[in-house]
Amino acid sequence: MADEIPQLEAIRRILGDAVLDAHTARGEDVIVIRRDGLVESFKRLKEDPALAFDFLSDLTAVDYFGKKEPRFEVVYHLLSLGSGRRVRVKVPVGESSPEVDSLVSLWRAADWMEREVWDMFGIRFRGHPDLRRILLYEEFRGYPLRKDYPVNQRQPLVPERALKGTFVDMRSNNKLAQLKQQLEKQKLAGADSKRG
Amino acid sequence: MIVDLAIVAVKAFLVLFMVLNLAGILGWVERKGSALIQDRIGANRASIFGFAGMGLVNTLIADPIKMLTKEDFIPAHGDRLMHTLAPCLALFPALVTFAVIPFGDVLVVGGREINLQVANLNIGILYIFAMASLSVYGIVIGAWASNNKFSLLGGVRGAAQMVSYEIAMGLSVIGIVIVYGTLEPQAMVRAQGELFWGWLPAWGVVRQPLAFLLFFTAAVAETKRLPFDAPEGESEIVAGYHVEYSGGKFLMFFAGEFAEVVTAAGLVTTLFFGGWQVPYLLRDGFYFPWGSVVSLAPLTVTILQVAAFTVKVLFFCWLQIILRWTLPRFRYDQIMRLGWKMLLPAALVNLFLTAAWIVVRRPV
Amino acid sequence: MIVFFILAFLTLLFSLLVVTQRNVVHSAMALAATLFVMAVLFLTLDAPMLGVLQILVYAGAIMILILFVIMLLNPLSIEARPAAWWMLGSLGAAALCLQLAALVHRPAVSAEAAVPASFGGPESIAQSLFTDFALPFGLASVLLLVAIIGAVALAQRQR
Amino acid sequence: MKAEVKELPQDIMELQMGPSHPATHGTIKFNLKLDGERVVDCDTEVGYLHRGFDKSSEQGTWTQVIPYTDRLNYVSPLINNVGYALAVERLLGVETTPRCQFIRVVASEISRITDHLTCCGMAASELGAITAGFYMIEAREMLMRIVEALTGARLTVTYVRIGGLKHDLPEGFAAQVKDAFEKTRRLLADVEKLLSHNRIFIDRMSNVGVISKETAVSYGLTGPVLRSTGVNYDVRKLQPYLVYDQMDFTVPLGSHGDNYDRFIVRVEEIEQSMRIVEQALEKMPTGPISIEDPRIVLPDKEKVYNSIEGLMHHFKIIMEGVHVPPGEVYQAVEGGNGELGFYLVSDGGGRPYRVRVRPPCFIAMGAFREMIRGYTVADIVPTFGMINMIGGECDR
Repeated sequence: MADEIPQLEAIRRILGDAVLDAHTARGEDVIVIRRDGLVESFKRLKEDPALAFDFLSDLTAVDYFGKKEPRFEVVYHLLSLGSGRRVRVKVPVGESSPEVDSLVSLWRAADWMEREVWDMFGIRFRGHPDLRRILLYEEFRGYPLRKDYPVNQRQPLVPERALKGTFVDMRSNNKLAQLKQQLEKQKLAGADSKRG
Repeated sequence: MIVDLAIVAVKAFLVLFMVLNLAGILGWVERKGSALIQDRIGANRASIFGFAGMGLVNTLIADPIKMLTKEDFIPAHGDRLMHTLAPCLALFPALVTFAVIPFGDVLVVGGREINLQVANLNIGILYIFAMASLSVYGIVIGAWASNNKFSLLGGVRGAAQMVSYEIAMGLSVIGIVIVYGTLEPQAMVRAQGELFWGWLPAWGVVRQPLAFLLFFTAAVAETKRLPFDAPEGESEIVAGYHVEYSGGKFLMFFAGEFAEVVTAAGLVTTLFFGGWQVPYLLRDGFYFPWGSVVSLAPLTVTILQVAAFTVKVLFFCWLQIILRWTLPRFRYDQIMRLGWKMLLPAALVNLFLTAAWIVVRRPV
Repeated sequence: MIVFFILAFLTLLFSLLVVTQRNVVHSAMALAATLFVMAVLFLTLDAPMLGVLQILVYAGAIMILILFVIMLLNPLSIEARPAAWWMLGSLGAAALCLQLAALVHRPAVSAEAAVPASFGGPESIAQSLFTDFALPFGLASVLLLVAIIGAVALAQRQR
Repeated sequence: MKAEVKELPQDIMELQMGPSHPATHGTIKFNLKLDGERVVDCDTEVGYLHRGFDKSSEQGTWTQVIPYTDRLNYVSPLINNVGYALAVERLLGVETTPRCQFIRVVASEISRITDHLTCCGMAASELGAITAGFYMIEAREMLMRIVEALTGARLTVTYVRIGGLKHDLPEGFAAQVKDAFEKTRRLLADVEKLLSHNRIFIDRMSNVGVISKETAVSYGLTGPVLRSTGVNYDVRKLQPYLVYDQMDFTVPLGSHGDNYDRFIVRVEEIEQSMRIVEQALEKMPTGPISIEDPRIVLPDKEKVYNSIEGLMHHFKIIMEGVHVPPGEVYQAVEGGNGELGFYLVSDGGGRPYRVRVRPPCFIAMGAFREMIRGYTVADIVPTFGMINMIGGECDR
């Protein structure tokens, strides 16, 4: 495990004590970093000229339910387009507060991938601009890729969602009438403010 | 009087019959033709006892039966009256335009002169444009009455496109009108029987090649077929203005489109390709430029002329089908750009040059 | 004569529909139909040029644009106009009726002038447009151009 | 009064394009906000084809995942097979035989050609150039027959096994490939005449869906979409797997990052892939197609029926699965649409603990909003078409 190659040494040097563990396994460099200051660590990995991991290849999570503590690991695969070096970055996340910082500010690819991890594992990403379920629907209960989610679990039926703008009856959508209503509202609002 | 009326009625019926059937046949030709172009077999199910040659006839019958027996669906929030009216409005102009297109010279039977043309209007060209301008109604009303956003988009696209291309089409024809000095289709066709330098038929395409290109492009755009099918754009806005149509009403839109193809072909033939004129064929036979003469009976000449007209029309129908299966679709704004920024100026330049040429040639 | 009466009746019917229909698109279509029937009326009066132009310009172009706007804005129910508008409208209608009655009363005007054979044909219309009425024609064109430029400018400012 | 009249009512039309729409093949929905025909905003909804690939994979043995991988990118299923098998083999710490590696290269590249042909053909026919689309589909059909001859199926191939292949190349395979490539090249020449130099097509494709180098990298785009911007990233070149380092091929690059460049990159890649297949077939070594390890590869039927060891191994692989030592691995291969990564975690048992796929087109769809904003509704068709979203892979 302690068999360090130059890349890992460089990472250790640059990230300092944010690195909990670094090793090479099956030809792949793996580092485990602290959850706090995550964005800062990734920023260094991305922007330090010696590392230049400018490409977020993959972002996912693994649930080590009953095998490891803390339970979750968020796994990032970074790639340096210039040299073709890869590194796997793992961030342990506990069950009590499944939250990590979002990387959307660094890589926009993180947007959808983080949404997927939220969808499947229920790990929240702080600072994500639009954290919604992505593959499943909003009414889905539970997080299916957690190991304690039974594979044959059935979901309750949900009523049809009244989506805004799905079917607009053009007759009710009378633009002139709308304009008039708006004006009336404004008038009312004006009257109210005067009174108040 | 009654005989005259009867003759007009027979002519009108004949033309209507021919156009509608040709539209139906084109439906089959398009399927088979596209299959030919694309290395496929194409429609081969409608056949009598496996005799594929009957496919044509059968498709003519099977298509309407299939369409007419389908459920006629009117969207819940659509406008029932307008929804029903729209397909009629789409089909009607395409059919009546053919009325002023001459398909033969004057035929003399028993001392009675029969003009092989349903209505001989002295302003036939204007009539054609008037009718063409009406065909927008079908699209706009159909799109609106469906109460569907996709069809609304299609309707807006269609209205803008057709109004724009009518202008280019009209201006390109004015050049031809100036050259012939008449608005009467029959007179135009007759004028195309002349010869340049004794051998070149003075067809419109020879006198006004640019006008032909502009007119043909605009005419294809008016039929709303590829590459100008942005109002339908089945992969973008599903089927555009007729997305909510089914059954008989869709059949009318469908037939209207093919009738427009036939009409466009008829117009191009009449205006630019000598209509019923056969090169060197005069009233009593062929007079070839090298001096030989083949005398023919008047009836044979008429038959030859009608046949020549039909062949030319079929050729241009086929050309439109080939175009449709070769080119990708324009984007809506590209269609507009082509119409306003290229066709319109080109038509104006053509018009100006033609007028200048006429003035120079014949000082008043 | 019978044809005339049928067409006149249709014209009146459709024009009444224009005013009475509550649905704007229906009234627009009724207006288009009115224009179309009037064009046929012109045809029966041996003025084919006028009839065809009526269809080409009014039914084919102007009505389409009106429909276009209606479709885009979709104002379906018409608000009730204040009584003053009704008063003005009826006054205008009454004035028009009076004028019409006066014309009908003195029908002798047109009968005197002999109608030339080419009357209402493309040549005579073009002749008068480009000689006698060249100035009004040009002025009208400029007016339309100004209107177009104004519309474009208004639309551009929205962006 | 005047102030009110000045403001023309101009509002945003919301249009829901999909999930059932002729252009959204693969089932996807765009919630569009339109200003006239211009796309102001586009919220892409995916997941209509979600069937729980990850979860299902955790239920079966390592080998039983292979059929699931067929259904990821079902337009190039062989690449998915190869990628998964490579990942498992790396976890096992074994390497397959040379012949197997060459055959895998051949299979992957044929799959890539079918992928690109489908993508380009569909995009063309959605732009109305149905004939060109049919030509490409015809070429694909020829290659599909090769795939069928090789694997016995057209889409659900399940050809690759952990440690080897299901069976060897069929007889006369090289001749069949040669014949098919000849026809494909002819058809592609036709397509080039019909499309690549067609003014309408160029107008529709170029300067549409433009994305810059930096944005593309930031969005994690890979494959033709990334290479169209000029970024030279191809897994086959950057981190050669199998025997790609022995092959002579170039990676076509675009420069504008628009749809036309993507189209051209794909068409060029078809030619490069054909070159790779031809080289691989030429260099094809003889020998076994699977490694000789009875703990990983099923023994021959003869051994199963005649020896107790054979029967035991067969039973163990079928019932318990291949025992993969604990650990994790990320194996990327160049899929039809970009970097197809398999991140596997093993807990030492016969079943995978976690199977994660990095789906290239899911990530590309994430950038779709960026690509389409400011363009028109009609531009959605080519832009979406050139991303080549495959529902099975995007939604898993």
